[in-house]
Amino acid sequence: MSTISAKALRRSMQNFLPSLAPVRFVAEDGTPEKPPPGYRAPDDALLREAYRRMVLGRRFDTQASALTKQGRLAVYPSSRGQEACQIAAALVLREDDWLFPTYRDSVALVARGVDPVEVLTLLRGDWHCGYDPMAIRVAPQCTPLATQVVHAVGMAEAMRRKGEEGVAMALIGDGGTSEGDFHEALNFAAVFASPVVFFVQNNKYAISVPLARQSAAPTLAYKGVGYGVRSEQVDGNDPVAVLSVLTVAVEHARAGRGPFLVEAHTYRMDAHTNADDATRYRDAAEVERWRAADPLDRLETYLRARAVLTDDDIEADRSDAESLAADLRARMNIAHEGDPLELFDHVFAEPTPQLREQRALLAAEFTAQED
Amino acid sequence: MSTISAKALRRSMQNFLPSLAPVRFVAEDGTPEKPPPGYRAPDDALLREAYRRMVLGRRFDTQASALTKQGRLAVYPSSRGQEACQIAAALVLREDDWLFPTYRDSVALVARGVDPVEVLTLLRGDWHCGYDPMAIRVAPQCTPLATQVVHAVGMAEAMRRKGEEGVAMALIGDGGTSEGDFHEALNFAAVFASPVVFFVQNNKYAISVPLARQSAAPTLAYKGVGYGVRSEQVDGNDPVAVLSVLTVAVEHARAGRGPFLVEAHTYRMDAHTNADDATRYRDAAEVERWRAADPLDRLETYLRARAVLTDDDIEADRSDAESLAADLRARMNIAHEGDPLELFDHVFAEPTPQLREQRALLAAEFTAQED
Amino acid sequence: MATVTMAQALNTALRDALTADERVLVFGEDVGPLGGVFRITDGLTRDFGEQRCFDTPLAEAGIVGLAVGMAMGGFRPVVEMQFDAFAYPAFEQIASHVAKSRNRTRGRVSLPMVIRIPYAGGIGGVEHHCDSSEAYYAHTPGLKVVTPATVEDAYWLLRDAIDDPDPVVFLEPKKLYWSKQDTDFATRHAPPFGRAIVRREGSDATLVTYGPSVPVALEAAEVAARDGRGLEVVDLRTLVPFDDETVAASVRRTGRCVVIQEAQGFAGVGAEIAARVQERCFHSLAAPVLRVAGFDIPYPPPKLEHAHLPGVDRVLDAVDRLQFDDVPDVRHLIVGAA
Amino acid sequence: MATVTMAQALNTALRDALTADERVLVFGEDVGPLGGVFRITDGLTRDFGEQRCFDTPLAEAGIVGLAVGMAMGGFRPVVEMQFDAFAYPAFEQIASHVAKSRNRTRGRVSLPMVIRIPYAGGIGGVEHHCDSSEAYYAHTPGLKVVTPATVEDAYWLLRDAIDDPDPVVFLEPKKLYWSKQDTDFATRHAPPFGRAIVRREGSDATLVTYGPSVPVALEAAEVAARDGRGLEVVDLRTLVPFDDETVAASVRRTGRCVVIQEAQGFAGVGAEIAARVQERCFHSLAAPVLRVAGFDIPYPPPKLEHAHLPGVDRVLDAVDRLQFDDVPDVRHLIVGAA
Ligand SMILES: Cc1ncc(C[n+]2csc(CCOP(=O)(O)OP(=O)(O)O)c2C)c(N)n1
Ligand SMILES: Cc1ncc(C[n+]2csc(CCOP(=O)(O)OP(=O)(O)O)c2C)c(N)n1
Ligand SMILES: [Mg+2]
Ligand SMILES: [Mg+2]
Repeated sequence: MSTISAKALRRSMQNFLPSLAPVRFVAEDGTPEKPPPGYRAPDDALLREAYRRMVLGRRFDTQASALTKQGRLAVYPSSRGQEACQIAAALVLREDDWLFPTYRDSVALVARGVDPVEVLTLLRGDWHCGYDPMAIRVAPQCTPLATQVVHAVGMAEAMRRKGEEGVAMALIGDGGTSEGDFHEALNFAAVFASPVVFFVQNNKYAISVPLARQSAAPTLAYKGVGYGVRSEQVDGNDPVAVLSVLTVAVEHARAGRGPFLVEAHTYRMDAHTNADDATRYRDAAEVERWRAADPLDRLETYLRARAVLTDDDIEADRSDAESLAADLRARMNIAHEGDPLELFDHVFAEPTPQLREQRALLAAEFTAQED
Repeated sequence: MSTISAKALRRSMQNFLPSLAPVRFVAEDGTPEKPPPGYRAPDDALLREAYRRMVLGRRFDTQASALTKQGRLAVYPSSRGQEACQIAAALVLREDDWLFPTYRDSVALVARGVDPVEVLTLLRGDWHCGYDPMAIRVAPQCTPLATQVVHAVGMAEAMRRKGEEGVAMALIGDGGTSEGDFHEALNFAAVFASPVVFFVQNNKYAISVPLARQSAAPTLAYKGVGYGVRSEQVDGNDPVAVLSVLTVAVEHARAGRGPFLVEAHTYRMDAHTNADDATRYRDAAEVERWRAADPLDRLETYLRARAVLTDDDIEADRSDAESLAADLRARMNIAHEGDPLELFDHVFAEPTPQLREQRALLAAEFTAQED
Repeated sequence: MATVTMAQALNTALRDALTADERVLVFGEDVGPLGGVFRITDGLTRDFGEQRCFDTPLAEAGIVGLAVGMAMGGFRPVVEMQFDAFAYPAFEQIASHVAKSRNRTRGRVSLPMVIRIPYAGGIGGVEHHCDSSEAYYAHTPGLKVVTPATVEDAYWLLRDAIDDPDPVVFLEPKKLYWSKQDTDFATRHAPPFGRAIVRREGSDATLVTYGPSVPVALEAAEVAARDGRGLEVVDLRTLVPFDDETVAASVRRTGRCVVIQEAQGFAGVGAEIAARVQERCFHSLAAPVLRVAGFDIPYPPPKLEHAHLPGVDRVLDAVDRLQFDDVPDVRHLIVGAA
Repeated sequence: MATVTMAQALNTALRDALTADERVLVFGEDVGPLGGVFRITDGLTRDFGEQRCFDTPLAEAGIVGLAVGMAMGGFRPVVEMQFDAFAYPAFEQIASHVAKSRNRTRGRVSLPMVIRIPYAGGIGGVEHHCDSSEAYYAHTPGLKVVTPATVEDAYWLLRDAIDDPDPVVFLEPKKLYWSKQDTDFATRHAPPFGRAIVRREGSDATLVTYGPSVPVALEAAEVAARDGRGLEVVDLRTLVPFDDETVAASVRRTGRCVVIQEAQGFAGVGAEIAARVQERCFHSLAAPVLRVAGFDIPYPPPKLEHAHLPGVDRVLDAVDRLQFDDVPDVRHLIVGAA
């Protein structure tokens, strides 16, 4: 009856299934590998730029971690080790595309062009996200897991329905894929054929919980199949591969061919946040093994071998990175409290009478204290 | 790195993927078909029993629908056309297994042995499910979509952890698979290797919304793949096939090999409930087409051809069905109001002081009215 | 002027909003060809097309989350939750995003959207179909919460809600869907969004209520009037923002107050009203503010609704008790939510 | 006797419950090897094994739903929601199943389970990590709602909650995790579950509060005492069941009452308390019951917590205002939740 035919089913399955091995262009030692068909290497200029952003990104990340020790940030979730993913996510998007990041994606935001201080606004203890999401087309970094993924579908639908060409990219972690909202987002996007890319950074841990306790799927990329969403897996520490696969994904979505799910196999080198103690749940040896897969080293070797990157380039990038860090330190060292009375200003467009009363009350308290 | 090998991936995929066409033993015209390997036909005695239960089940269903017209039921969601699924779900379970049904699965409950009047207790306007779920191992029929599926996983885990051999079967509709709880249930079950069977009755509609608006997956059976859950699709109007596949699924779960997802392709012949008007969203022609796939007719032809079913048998089943209906009418015609004061009794094990006060207040009102 | 039901008024409001503002979109479960289980969206897909009114898969968190993204993208989504209890799966999206977006972006990402929820009881519904969930939303800062009690208010408050720059939880009293009024929507008589209204004047006591309980209060006032007692009835219309002025002015005048709500009493909106009234009008009060509310039990089944719902008798009973001393006697306590 | 933190007391309570009753199970996110983000489950997996304390995938509805099934299957699950706002995805499971199962099975399927939630603020947490969500649960019939304020109560109330035949939402005030008390758990001094306790006696006014605000109330009472004013402090301990007797007895004695809560004021538990107190003690009251609550705003960021949280000054201020007339003057209104 209305059941799909076996032939059609086999064909449609082939459309959804990811590669059997993660897509890879560059081996861990930096030597080239043959990628599967359908993927092109990004051009050298883009790779050069990616390298630069990765160097800046990593410096930003270590600086932010350092700032937590000085109490300048309330908390910081580092993405060290995930730079290939972070940078690629930003670089494959156009200005009119949208990014829906999580708390761990600060480096992607910096790469997208958000002022680093604004990126850290929430984490330094303000109640708002710092930047103007509408202006730069980056949603506020999202903490409630997987909730942002549905927003990305909504934004993709908004763009599609307005006849715009934009694509929305939703970032999510391996753990986040367990949440119901992830499922609802994939299903909606598939049914509406929304121009959205779901980019899973599988960094192997959700705080302390390892992937094996999070999912029994062969790989997370297989999560697309049950929705009819085209899926792919990629070596998340190979910047060339991540750029290549995400480019295909974004083009697929932009061409109106529906959503695309990408799983990047990567690793969270640091603890979950500065407040976490990763030795309680994982071996130092495991972390060491992943050090050999460092995405910066890998790209450096690869680009040097192709003579796209010189010692001078590297020197220049490092120096830019130091400037970024110095600037960040300087600007973050200015203590910032915020005006308590502003707390009432953005609850509604117009404060309710009750909020006006409460504001007046707080103002009166301050006046009394000053007296 | 910790990524699964391509070979292992291919192998593991084969474990999860459903058949390319729905498993079928009997064609629509009642003639036998060759099923895919791995599935055995149930023995004749079971098929004979299944036929009997289907006849009883259908009569129960039409009687319940009729009772709504007389105002004896608040609402009734009919499962006419889905008898193969309803009966098989009950018959493949042992006494110590658990069933987690939805509002549409009254016929499965009757087949499981729940007193028909108790099955209809909630629907006739009582606030409780009528039967004792613990005694008969059937959870209260569940209305909030997909929520029961997680409970089934919990029960399966409870049995597994107590070293019992029971299996939990969760029933769910095609629409319900879109809810986040469905996803969380499948994922939990896969990670814990829980002895649970997820049985999706894909009756093509969620109230008015057709399957195509619910999912873009090639078939709903593919939803298991992304969790590493073994999956199968079956012709849901072929009682022989449904019994066969569900038997495999239950055995798989009971053997400790983890959860199993079965999608049955079937059809909701009636409107969503008596209160719904299905002509607003579907053609009479479509319904007519499905009439040809009637599961009772199909099993009857099949069993007659095999000489397992005689005219006398059919006569006897019909007469039993009429008795069931008459008994139901008689017992449902006794008006039943319930004692309002009992409303306070089961909120907590011991009513709080506040509930005691409220109970006293209501009792006082009644006394005042009597005066 | 024509006789219009509340259901029709809501349908007309959606039509007029879809016509007036092309950013308005309607979506949810069964809102397309079926027209919604209560037919509030009847004909919208036919008349405005699939693009403006469409069905989604079944997933309430998904529906609200989708609306968040679409509102960020410039649309004004009006989503329907099929029933009160079926909005609970969306609670995280509502509490952590819908309510907070403006604030956590310092005003840059506002989310003008309306979440329509048929709510409360009185229609013989089975479990999960009769919850009065207003307190969950009213307690969440950043949400406006509205519930109309008349056909005209249904139309105008829904129009206001759709035009509002903030997210609005729009609670439609199911049992009033078929209530009727002679009206047209050419000229507005309804007071502004955010203002309560005195539906009936009286000088002996004030009944403060909203949504499904407004007709109950009016009927109680009618009965009381026959006994020579003048009850003033205040219909809140919007629970957030709350109109302290109208409520307090009335209670200061009458000196007595009974709050009526269908929802279970404990920590409900009625508790807030009682607390506010005594805070503001303590020295004008001749008696404690009493509440008539649903009991603190899960919503009862159809045949026992009558025992649970705050009805005219219970309201009049509470009024009768508005001037006692405070001996701890059970007759003394709030009716229904003691 | 040893010096014990509240975090240790909770850990000990879980250990003792796991030892005493083999049906008790602990699960949630990161509760295994990590010991929970607040280390409340520290060492449980090591000492009781994977079978008794284990990590789940990230899915709060899944965790609560799993607990429902396991409770039906004879276990007594104690689940942890990682933070207050991260329990919202489980809201449907909690409101539609956990709270209602006993009722909708006429007592046959009870769900003895505990949902532990670190809640409220005062620890400099970022957004979604500081919500005071007690009203959502307290308003839902069928849930017991508990929040300890002392180390001893943390231990005994958690033991009580685990032994309770009904589902209990157990709210742990984050900022008190590191509070200390000299105690051992060999003999019980804590009053029974369901009873409030007078933590300090006084005759001029009653402060009614719970959880994280109890120490604030006690400090305020200490300061007031220096000024010769005797404030009685009532710690509710369980919000549901609510101990009317203790509260009303105290207010009848003192004639004045201030209610303190961290949560945003509108339709919160404080509203319920204020409403109940004036219902029961109206003629004993010399002044309106005032509330000191959080503002009706999303929880503010770390550096501005101080402006939001009901502190000693605001409590004393409210006490100072306990005897005025009812001119509509802003100083008159409840502090923080006007
Ligand atoms: C709904 C919800 N539940 C729990 C949390 C607490 N939490 C914050 S991060 C995290 C782990 C997420 O892991 P993953 O998705 O793999 O992302 P990663 O942190 O590794 O980037 C958890 C449990 C949350 N933020 N939201
Ligand atoms: C969480 C939730 N949302 C909405 C509903 C209202 N509702 C009841 S049945 C139904 C359709 C379900 O369709 P499906 O899962 O296919 O099951 P069927 O009715 O076809 O058996 C809907 C939307 C509900 N019960 N629960
Ligand atoms: Mg991770
Ligand atoms: Mg269906």
